[in-house]
Amino acid sequence: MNEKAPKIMMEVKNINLRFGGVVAIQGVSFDIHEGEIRAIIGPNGAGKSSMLNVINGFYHPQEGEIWFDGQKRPSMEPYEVAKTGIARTFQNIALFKGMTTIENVMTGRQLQMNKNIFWQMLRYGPAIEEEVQHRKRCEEIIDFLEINHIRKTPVGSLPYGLQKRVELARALAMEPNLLLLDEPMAGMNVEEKQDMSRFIVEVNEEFGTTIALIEHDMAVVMDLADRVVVLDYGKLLADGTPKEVQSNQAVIDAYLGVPH
Amino acid sequence: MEILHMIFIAPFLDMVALPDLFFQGLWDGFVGGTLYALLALGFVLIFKASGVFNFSQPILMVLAALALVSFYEMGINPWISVALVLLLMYALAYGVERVILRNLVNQDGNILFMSTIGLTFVIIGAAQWIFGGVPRSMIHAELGFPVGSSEWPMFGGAVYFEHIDISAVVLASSLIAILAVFFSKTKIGRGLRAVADDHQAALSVGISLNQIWVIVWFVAGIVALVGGLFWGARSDVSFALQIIGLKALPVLIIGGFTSVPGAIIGGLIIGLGEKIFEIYWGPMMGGSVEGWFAYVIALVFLLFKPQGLFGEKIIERV
Amino acid sequence: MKKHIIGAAVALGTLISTVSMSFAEELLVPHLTYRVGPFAANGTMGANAITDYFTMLNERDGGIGGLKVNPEECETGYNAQKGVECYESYRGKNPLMHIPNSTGITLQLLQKAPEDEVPIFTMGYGLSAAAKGETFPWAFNYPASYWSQMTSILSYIDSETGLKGKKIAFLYLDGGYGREPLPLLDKLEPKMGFETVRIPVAFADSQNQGSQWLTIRKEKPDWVIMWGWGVMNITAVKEAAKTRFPLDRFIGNWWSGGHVDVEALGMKAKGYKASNFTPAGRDFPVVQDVIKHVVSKGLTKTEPDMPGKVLYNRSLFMAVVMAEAIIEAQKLTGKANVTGADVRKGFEMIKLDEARLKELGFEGFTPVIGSCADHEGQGSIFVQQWNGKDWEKITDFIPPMTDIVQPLLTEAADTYKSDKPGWKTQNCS
Amino acid sequence: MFYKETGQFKSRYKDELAAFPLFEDKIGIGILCVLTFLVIPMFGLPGLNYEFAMGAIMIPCMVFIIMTLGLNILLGFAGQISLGTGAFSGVGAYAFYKFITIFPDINIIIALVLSGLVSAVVGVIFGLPSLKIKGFYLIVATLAAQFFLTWAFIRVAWLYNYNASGAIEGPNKEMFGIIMIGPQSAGMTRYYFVLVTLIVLTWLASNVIRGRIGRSWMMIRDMDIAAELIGIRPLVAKLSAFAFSSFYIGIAGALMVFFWLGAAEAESFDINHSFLYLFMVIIGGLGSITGSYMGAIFVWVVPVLIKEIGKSVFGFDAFVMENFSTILLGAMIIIILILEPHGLARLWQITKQKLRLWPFPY
Repeated sequence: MNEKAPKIMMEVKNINLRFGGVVAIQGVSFDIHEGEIRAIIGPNGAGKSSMLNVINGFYHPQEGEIWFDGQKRPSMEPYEVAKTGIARTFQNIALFKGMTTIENVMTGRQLQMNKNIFWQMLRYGPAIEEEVQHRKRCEEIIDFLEINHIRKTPVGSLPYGLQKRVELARALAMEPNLLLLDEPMAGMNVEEKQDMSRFIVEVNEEFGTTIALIEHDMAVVMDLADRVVVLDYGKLLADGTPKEVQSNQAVIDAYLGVPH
Repeated sequence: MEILHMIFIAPFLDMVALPDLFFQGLWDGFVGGTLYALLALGFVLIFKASGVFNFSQPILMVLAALALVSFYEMGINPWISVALVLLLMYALAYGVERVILRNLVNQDGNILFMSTIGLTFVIIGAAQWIFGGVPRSMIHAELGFPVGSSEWPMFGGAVYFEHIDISAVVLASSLIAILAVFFSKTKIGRGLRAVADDHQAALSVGISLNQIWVIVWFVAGIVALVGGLFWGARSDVSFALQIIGLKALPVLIIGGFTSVPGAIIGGLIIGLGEKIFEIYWGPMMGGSVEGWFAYVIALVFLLFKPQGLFGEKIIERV
Repeated sequence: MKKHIIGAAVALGTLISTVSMSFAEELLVPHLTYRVGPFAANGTMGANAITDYFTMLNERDGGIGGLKVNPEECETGYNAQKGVECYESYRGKNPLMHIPNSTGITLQLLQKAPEDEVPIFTMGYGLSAAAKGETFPWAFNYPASYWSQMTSILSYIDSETGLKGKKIAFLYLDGGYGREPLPLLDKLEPKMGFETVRIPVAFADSQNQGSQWLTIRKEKPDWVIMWGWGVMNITAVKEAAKTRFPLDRFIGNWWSGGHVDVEALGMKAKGYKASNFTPAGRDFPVVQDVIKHVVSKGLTKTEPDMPGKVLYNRSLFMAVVMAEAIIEAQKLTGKANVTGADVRKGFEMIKLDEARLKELGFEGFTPVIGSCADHEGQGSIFVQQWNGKDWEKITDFIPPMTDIVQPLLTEAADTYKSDKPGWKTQNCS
Repeated sequence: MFYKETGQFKSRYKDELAAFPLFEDKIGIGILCVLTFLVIPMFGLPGLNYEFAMGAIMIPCMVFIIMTLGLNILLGFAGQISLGTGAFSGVGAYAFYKFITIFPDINIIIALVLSGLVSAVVGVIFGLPSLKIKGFYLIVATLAAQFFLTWAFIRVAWLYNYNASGAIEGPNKEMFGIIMIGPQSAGMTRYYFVLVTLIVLTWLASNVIRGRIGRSWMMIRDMDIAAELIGIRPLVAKLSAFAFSSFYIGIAGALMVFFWLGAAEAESFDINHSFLYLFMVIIGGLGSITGSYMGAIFVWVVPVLIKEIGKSVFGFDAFVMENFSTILLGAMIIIILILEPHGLARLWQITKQKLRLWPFPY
């Protein structure tokens, strides 16, 4: 970590999110520093995924503010948020099942492509050059994540671990400033987890991408994360370095299931 | 100015000038609306229990009516014919479950929907082959339903009530009530609702998914029979009834897709609305607006209130 | 797998051989039928009658001029697009004429026929303007066009209640057929001083006419004239009874006056009227011949009680006009194996007067006299009324208002060809 | 070993992104071109009367392929279901009719493109609800289009120039000195025009599908939420699919009436046609261009063959064969959806796989 005071990339302030009468998130605030790996943990139903959805613009909280790059962000639709350089993966894999690996990764480049329908129809000149240029970038990412061998396989038929990796590739193809990973290692065996951890660290270090991740495996979180946020029943329980959080009594209670 | 008058004033003047006609229109629309509501309920049942948007509901109605008449024409006692049609509907429900639903479980909604279009065509071909395509008269009189009509003088004119229409309203409303109770109060009904929410939960109620599907399709078959009986009595039994039955779709959109009261209210809105619109506004547009009125109203709902009057707001998860 | 391939090959082989076999010497008279679809009941009866008549000729007389007639059917389901497909499928097979059996299909074939030199015969339907032989050399609508029929009906109304100042509801099937008389009504309204309310019934709504009849109740017309077909007719009569409209003021055209349209209603339909030019009944010698040579021999799908019904007799009449055209063509060319172009001339020479009709066993049907310029024959109609059990003829033949209709037909024919560069006409003077 | 991918290496991405990267495919396309441009116009189809083969098989098949391509873009690629295809094709046909009658000197190709655009606009209007709703809710919106538009085709007499017949009829019209449409046009002229249109439209569609816009449709189809989180605007993606699809369908409608039927009234665009086109897409294969070809040909040709064979070999009458075809089509839909949702196109792929391994079974 740099000695200088870290630059705050994103800050959520006092977020409240309700669905009808159900309260999903209640007064949660935390920040994400540029270049760090930030973990969000908590028991099932703690509101972790909802939090990512709020950051994504998929849910609109009833109260609270989101600050991004030093500015207060207006209420945005998901596609607008994507344009600001936020990418994510999903807890239940959300790949485009009818498409191959390379096509899925190419979808991550959509925002950077802009040739209009007439060039697209002709697929000639600028359109094909654009296509080739982005294709190159995608092939690099595919090489980086070591999924060459499945480039042309429809993703629907891939094993779970590989699908997760393709999803990461797709998110990376967006070349995001902030990458949100929702349980990137859920359901993986030890070997796959190791691979995935390696990729996450490499992405963070090589590309300098800021990462926020939700994870259940404590060992992984403690190894990877620079700082950890703990949520429980939609409320902020703790925030700090892995060590601090680990020794926090409230966190221990929550995980052991002590009644509130 | 002229045109504004035609649209906003003249029709109402007409209504006031001939109140008996207006009431006749309301009554006719009400009868139609009740039957739409019943059919819409058939859709709702299947949709709730199996997530299938059952496009074949209207053709089931045609099949039931056609089979009923044909059995009778073979010289079978009318009530035994009814029993035979119910048997046929059960067999069909069983077959649909076996051949289609079981094999398409967990498939995308579009796929399921399209498979019911396929089913529709199989039924059209088979029914036409076996029973013939000739329009036939319904056998409601033979089944003991009252024929004839009553006249209620009012406002210097009269409103005519066909007795078969009165029977239709009574029977259809009772069936709607029974289904509503069945749905909310009985074990099977609760099972059905559980299926809609969660397939696992349904299993814990102790009913297999497959059984539930057979039951709902059979219930939809009964609905089809009642609908077919009265539509057949109002007009005649032929394949054109399919288009009438299809109007249950816009009814669903208006009422909200999963709601029983929605289906009822939606049915009445469409039934009354299209009659009044056709009588008072139809002529200035060249007539025959009944064919699309229901759909255009549904379109407006889709644009501004897509969950319908009573539907639940959908919360999406990722 | 192999089995399937062989099977397919065999099937294809048979197909090829049957297609190439059709060059045998016979008179190919295709007619488009609709044994399926919403109008199947009527279509089946008509298809059977045409086939029966030619089968009867083949059985009784050995065909026409020594050649067997092949009345081949092509199924359309009353669908215009399928009709065009059927038409296309007879190309190169030397069909002597085309019988579209649907106004919608006729309208689409009218342009094709002159190029292919095959006459189109539409008895009692089709485009009214086709009556003008100079503009439409290849189309015939004997014995009268829809427009002629409409004026006959109007003069009947005039004789009953007077026409001036009356309000007439025109209830019609919303298709090429039902809309056909609308331009005529536009012209006649001011000319004859009556008012019409036009009420269309969509195909899909044929059986659901509640609203239409409420509109009629609202408008309170003096008469209702109906251009209906199939199940629309019976529904309309039923609804009329329901709304207490006096049935003797409700008059259908000749396609709304079949037995199927009222039989099921029985006494409820008593009083309903319709125009007709082909009387019902089994006593006509020709009907007896068909029963004797075809129906009782089991050479047909016709059920024994069908002959004698209005629509059955109508299609028999259709067939006899077709046969006459072929006979005239044979006389003209002196050979038996005529072509479509010959038969076209045959149609123009048709002379089915009362004597000839009697000879053929059709006494009491509307005479059909054709000419180069007149392709409709300007035949008369009579009005029949349902007495609860059967149709009763209640008038003599009522001729059309020739002086009014003919100029309008000429005008319509001119309009038709005006936007069709290169349209082929003929000179009859 | 007839068909092999191995050994054909691409050294440039551009080559790999070509429409037919494989040499064998190129040969196949070449053969098809020779067949359709030379052999069939000269000899017709084997065993069939020449006129029949051209007028009742070839031209309609090609028109329906364009129609199927259009619907497949919407349903197969963008996942938006529509039962209004028939009506949208009608919009194209009526628009074309108005263009060539209002501007008698207009070039046919321009009129065709314009009518496609009119259809696209109407498609977008009725596609608007797709922004708020999904899946089968959209069925009702498209049914509204279907019923309302076919009603308008009858009621708005301006559309058919107040014709007595209520039908739109193709007048004789020339392009570059050749009569292209109307009763006096030669079947051969119309055949080549439709063929070239088909090839151009197929090429354009395959380009769009493989590019940015095509991917955005598939993203919406496969997982709309994820697509949105990647930056796809649902508004743009869905409506562009509606527009593009309706553009094709509109052109197909105009071709259907003026290059095949010669005239048409509203019933040529009724809901049964919408079903027919839907069946072509499903049977051919959702989301496949090859499938669109196969589906359209299959659904059009098989009933014709069945009818001919049924009549001539077994002596069944039209009633039986018609019903049999209906049942068969319906059953095909169900079977295909259960066994192979990607239709004939996938079967063809499997066959190609087999050919690749042939003569070795594994």
